[in-house]
Amino acid sequence: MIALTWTLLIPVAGMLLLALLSSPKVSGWLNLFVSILSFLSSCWLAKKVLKAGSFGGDQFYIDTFNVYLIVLTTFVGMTTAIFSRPYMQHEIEIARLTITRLKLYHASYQAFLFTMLLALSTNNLGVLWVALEGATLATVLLVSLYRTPESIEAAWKYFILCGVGIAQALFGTILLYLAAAKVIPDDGQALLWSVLHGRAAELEPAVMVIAYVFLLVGYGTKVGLVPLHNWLPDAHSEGPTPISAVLSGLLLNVALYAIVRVKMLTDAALMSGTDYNPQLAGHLMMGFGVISFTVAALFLHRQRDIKRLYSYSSIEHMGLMTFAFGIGGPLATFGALLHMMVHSLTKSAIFMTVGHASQIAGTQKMDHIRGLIETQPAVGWGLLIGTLAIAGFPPFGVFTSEFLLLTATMQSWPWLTIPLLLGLALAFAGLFRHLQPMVFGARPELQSAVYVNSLPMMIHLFLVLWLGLSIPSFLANWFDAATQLITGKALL
Amino acid sequence: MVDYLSPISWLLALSQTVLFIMAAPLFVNWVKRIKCYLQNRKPPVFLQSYRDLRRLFTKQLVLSHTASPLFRIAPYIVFGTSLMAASVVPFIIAQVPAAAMADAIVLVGLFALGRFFLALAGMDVGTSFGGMGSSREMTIIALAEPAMLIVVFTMAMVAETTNLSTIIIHTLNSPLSLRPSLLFAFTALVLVGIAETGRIPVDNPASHLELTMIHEAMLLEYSGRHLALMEFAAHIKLMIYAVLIANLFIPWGIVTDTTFINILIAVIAITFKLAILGIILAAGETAVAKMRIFKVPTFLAVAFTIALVGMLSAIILEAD
Amino acid sequence: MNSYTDLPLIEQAILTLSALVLLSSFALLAQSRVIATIKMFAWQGALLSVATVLVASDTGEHHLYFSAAMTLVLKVIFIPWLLIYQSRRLGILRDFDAVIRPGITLLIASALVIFCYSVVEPIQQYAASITRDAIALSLAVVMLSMLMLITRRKAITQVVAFMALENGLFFAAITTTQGMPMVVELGVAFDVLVATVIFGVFFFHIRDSIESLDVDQLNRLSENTK
Amino acid sequence: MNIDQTHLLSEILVLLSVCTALIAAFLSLFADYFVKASRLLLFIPLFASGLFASAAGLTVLSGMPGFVVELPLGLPWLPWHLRFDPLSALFLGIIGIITFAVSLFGPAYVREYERGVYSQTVMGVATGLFVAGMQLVVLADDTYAFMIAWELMSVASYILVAYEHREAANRRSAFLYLLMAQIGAIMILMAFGVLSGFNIDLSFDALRASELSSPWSTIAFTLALFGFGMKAGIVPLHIWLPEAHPVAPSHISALMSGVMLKVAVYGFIRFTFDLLGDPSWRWGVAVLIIGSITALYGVLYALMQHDLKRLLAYSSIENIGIIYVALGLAMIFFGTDHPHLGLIGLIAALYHSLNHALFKSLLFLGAGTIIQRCHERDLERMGGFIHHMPWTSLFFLIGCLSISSLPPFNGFVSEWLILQTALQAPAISNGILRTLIPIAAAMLALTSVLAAACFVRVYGIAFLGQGRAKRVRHVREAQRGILAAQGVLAGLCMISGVFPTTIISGLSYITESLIGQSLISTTRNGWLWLTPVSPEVASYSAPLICLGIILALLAWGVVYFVSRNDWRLKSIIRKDAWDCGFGSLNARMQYSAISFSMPIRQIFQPLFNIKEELVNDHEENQVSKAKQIRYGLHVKDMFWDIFYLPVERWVNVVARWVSRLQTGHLRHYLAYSFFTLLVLLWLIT
Repeated sequence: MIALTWTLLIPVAGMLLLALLSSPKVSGWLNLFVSILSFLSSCWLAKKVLKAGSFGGDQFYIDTFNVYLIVLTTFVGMTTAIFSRPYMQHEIEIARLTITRLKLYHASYQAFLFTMLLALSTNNLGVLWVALEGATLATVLLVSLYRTPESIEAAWKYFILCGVGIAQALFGTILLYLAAAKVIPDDGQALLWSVLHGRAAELEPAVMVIAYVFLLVGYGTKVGLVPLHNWLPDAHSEGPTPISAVLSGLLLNVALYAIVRVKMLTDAALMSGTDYNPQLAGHLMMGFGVISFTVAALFLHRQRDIKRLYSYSSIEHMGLMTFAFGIGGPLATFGALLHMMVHSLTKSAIFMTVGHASQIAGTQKMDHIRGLIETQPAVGWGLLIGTLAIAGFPPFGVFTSEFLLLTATMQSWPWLTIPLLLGLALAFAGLFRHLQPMVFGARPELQSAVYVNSLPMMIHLFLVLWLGLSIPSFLANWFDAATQLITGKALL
Repeated sequence: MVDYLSPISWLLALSQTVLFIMAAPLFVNWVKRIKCYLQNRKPPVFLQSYRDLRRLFTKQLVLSHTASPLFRIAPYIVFGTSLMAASVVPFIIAQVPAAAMADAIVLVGLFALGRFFLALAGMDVGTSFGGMGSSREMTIIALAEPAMLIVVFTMAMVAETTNLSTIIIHTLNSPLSLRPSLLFAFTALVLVGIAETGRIPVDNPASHLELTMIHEAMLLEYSGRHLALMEFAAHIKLMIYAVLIANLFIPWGIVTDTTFINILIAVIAITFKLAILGIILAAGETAVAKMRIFKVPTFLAVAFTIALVGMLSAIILEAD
Repeated sequence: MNSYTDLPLIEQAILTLSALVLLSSFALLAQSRVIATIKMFAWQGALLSVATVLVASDTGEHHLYFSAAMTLVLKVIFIPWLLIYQSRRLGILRDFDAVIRPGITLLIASALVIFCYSVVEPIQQYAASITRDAIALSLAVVMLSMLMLITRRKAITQVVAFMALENGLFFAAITTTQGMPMVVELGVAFDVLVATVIFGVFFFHIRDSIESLDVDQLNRLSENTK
Repeated sequence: MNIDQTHLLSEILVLLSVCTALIAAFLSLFADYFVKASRLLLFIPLFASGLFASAAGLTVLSGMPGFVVELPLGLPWLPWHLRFDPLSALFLGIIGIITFAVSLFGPAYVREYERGVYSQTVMGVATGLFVAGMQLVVLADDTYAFMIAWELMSVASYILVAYEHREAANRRSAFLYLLMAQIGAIMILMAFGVLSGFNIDLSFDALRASELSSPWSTIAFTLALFGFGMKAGIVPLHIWLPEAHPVAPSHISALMSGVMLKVAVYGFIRFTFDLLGDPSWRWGVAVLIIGSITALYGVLYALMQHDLKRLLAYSSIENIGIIYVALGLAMIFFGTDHPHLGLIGLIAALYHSLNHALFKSLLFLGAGTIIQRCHERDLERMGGFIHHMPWTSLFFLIGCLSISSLPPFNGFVSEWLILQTALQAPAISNGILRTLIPIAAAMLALTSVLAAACFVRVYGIAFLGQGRAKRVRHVREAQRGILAAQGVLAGLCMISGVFPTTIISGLSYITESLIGQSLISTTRNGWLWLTPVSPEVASYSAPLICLGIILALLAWGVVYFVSRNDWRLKSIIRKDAWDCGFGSLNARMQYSAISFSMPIRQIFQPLFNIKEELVNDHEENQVSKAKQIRYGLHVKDMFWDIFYLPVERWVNVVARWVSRLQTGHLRHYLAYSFFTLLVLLWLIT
């Protein structure tokens, strides 16, 4: 419990400090420092959970599933902080930003991390909702940080769409509460996930289904499921790159986490009822997943802006995970959990290199980004290798998880592998037709290397590589415990 | 099955090969003579081609400045290959150990080897005639080869082997029967042979008109003993095809158990067959004119079709 | 088997109010002037807070009084005032804003209401009480405000629609479940507050970037690159 | 005891070969820091790796046992299984030999890159990983490890193809290559999945054990056929091959054409004969037809090329076709239960894989030598190399003879075996097959002669005659290492051509382990006569024919010697070539590559997509007085227009259509969410 308190308090403290502190140099370091601290405390938390098993009071509940995401969140938060320091420094130097905005940036960065951790660690579905809404509010100002017309527009769309989505989610939550209130008299307990999960079978199916639909659409908007994804590329492309990295790497995961939690309840409720297909929740997720996957793969082909390109690839991968969670079953869930991790790592690494690439070229238009390998090998190769990884080439972890997902799909829905594989090929072509001219070719005039701290990128890619070559046993057991938690069956 | 290692049989094989080579120029000259008779020209003397060869052998060598070593090695390899080919063809005696050295397909391979060097030699000096000759030669052969192979297939289906002497033995031992497959195969083999040995209507060995020659174009730069070897090789090749046609389809008379009298009969028989073939060939060459180079594919397509029909009839009519 | 008349008077009053709320969101849809829209929004808020008070007295949930007060302050006074103030400063107070003719909108809206009833039809557990009708009503309110979101072009009216959506949610919360746990309500209120502030900030940014509040002009970021 | 030791031996050798390859990759990371030593960093470990790999191959092919190990890598429930059996041994041996030769060739060849703009590190790392990947593919014994190794191979080779990335063309072909590789890999993965019966246990043992219903097994086979065929380059999936292979550095092209295609063949054999088991003859027919078409198509297009490396790439397609023909025959005979005949086909396929690896690498290295010496890839500007680099010319000649399947070289043996297999068609009762097989064989014969024509053209144009461009007239002989590499390969071509029986006895260990039978060649002195079926049916004695050739050469030597110092034979005199009396015969009047292939182009016209351009700018109104006349001819692969461009167009259209979703209008987006909600609510009620 203490570990948890620390994990939650450190970002808050950091947020307040950074809001006050006005020296850009120091704040960059402080931001990094705070992130490191919260990562350490989350590791501590994870250690306790893995040793003692899931624990928590009525407001907070930590089990293997969300502690895994907590660690992932703080880790990516930390590496992104490493990356963001020189990056934002450069932005200040080229006067794209003012000191005050930098202050805003750092404060909201920590605020964002806090909301993420809150959403993950809370036991109360209502608070979960609040935290996700808070995440929107924390990031919306970051998206419009540059105050360009595009960024304003992106932020506005992000705000309205996610606001509406989140509102739908709230309606779903209310219905859930309604259903729960009948079963659990004490209305203080009625939204506590641990309590609900215990008695989910008694919840009224009819209400749960409607609630689930609202929650799915609501949180699905944040996950970026087609056709609710429209805010995502705008927000990713217009905000500062570290934000794109954490949005892709974390926010989407957490929203998906919320959906999965609700799905577990709905499944249990539908099991009890007779007049609904017990797989209904899963099927809806699979539908969303396949549509998102294929449509996003097609979107990739017509991109002009490098960050839009990779945000569409994020949509594609979220679709894949949603699909996998929809299938259910130990293998698919295991794969989905693994995919969450490798996708976050890879995608944030890619966004880091993308940020430097656009700094080198001075624009995000891919037509002007050329010959990276010659201009700055670290960035060029980083981008190439990262993209290879995200496109699912072994020996990177993305291949492993996609391999598992495909196997799971073949087991339960053989004919669904065809759209998946088609989507994979399409996505690959879509990525590489844009990537090759950017990384290869001669170095353009007037473009020169920028100061790059390629450490975080290398850490991420190395981890992904490691996961591809072999999954360490403690991690495998961790995932397996989470899988058992979600599906009730262990894989190993 | 003959004993592969008995010196006697090798001796016989050797002498037969020598006889074969000696007979080759004679056969060519025989065809020339018949043609002359048919065209009311004065025929060359009987041993004319020997004289030509001797003359060439003693003549001085003239090489182009641009000729490379390969140009000088080629004649020997071409001759060597045709020599080997000759040694595996059952001429007088059906079962020679050398026949085991190469079956029908290897025979084709040997020709191909010789031709490869011939064509290279044609391109070595770097005149456009040589190149033209090689190009045309390779093209025509490429089209001839499938037909050839189908013929081999037909034979192999009938005799269940590609070993030449075994085929002959099989034909001898099987009761006299009129097989359509063999008939077609025979015709196809004749056509292919014409193409491969460069006789009219595919190529004209007598012509030295630049635009029509094929085989001669490749030899254009050769002189002296090189030319002699090349010519000799060509003679042997023609002879080989003649003997193949004669012995594969009308093997009677060939020696199966080696006695002096049998050998005598065999010699007479083969001479007779070759004489007839020569006459047919000469008559044919007199009757038809050389065709344009791009008519040749049609000619060979016909050969292929005939061979194919032969094989099909072997499969359909004679399936046993 | 119950009929409406068996219900206690206060519940009848609540249902009547709910009907009025629904009516108000119809009215919101029908409005096309900015100022009228904002005013109508304020009225809806007022109805809500009254309904909240009634529910509170009916169920004796005391924290509901608090939420009623919060609604009154936020949605009846503060937000409308802010919106009016800003739209006056932006000089769009009397502008028209409707994409399709109100008549058609209303037709669609009524169709939606019927659809909502059919959606909640299969719920048996609450067939006895007023809750199911309340669900249907609040669902209808939510849907109508989404419809309004789609049919409005001005940023400011979109915000109104957004807030109306929040109203619908709040309405659902009090009528169906007698309010949420306190934590949640506080959180919701907080979010609404922050949201409003951020909206306020954005109006001016948008104004600066496109010289109007017409969100249809916010279409730089699109894939339609012929 | 003794068994254990031999077992240990092969294990150590394999381990060493893979490790040294990886070490090469690792060391090369520092290549850019020590430019002088960069070549050693890469090629010394690679050399070792090659040696170890070929040694390991030899041990098992000479009868020592292989091994099976599990590595603590991969998935928790599916560790990496490695297995070293005769089949792997053969292909590991092939990889080893070619790697060995390449590492001899490389140091001198890559020297010019040191001065260039391209990084040594990239080349080194990619090469090391490429070799290691190929070795792991043939070792892998479970799907996961196989796929990882397979894709490692693809990606590494992709980076090598894109190595000279400044040319946009190279980038395009690299992209095409990687895309096709990816699709192929996906198909292979599917094939394994189907074969496993959608089971989680994907080790090859489980796949061997799995029993499939006939439709599913056919699906699995089809997927494997196209998946591996994509890499092997069967028509119409070959399109990437002539684009990708030529643009890589030549020693890499040698590895790709010589070895990587074989790895694909390995995969196909492993899948069909080992994992899938008892192939049906219908599949065999499909493979046979595809193979024949591929072979003919490849050689015809090879004849049309004038870029030397492109030509070689197309001829690789042809040889893959030949291998597939052999495999098809084998499957047909196995399917109609004549295993002893199918065996010959299988052996022929394996044999031809070995041969093609040898001579195609040899030829690519030769092409590399030319490129390194005079930076020229276009046949139309070459000529007369035989005068300047005799050794290279000799080795290249041997390569040409082998690839044209002429006795007594190795190409002939394998093709002879294939024909022998085909000749056994009468054994089959099914009349259709009995007709089909001979026709396929006839196509094969046509192919081989066309191949001969093709390489007469190459050798005659490039090495004989006179140089057509100024800069090829004064080339020097290549460095020692390069010659050594070619010499080794040429020697191996000779050996494997002259002693087929020894090689076949090695290959029959493979058939032993796959089918449980081996070829019985019943003659006394088996080494002298190769009699696959029985001495009566067919026999071929490579040694004797080789002897004949040697005698001919000796004869020449004698005559040459005698003619030196015998007064009776008059000395040779040199004169100009005959020029019809016009005089001034020059190099530009030689027969050109285009004109050489003209008759064949005429005959097979419908198969080509020919663009001719004739620039003839002359004084106005007097056509005869031309200032300059330029003639160009481009033969485009017809499958572009038939298949690939339409697909690309289609994808773009769909993408544009989909991208309309992102209108940029907020209200539309809200409408999406609204209607999604409505639809879902409607769905659940």
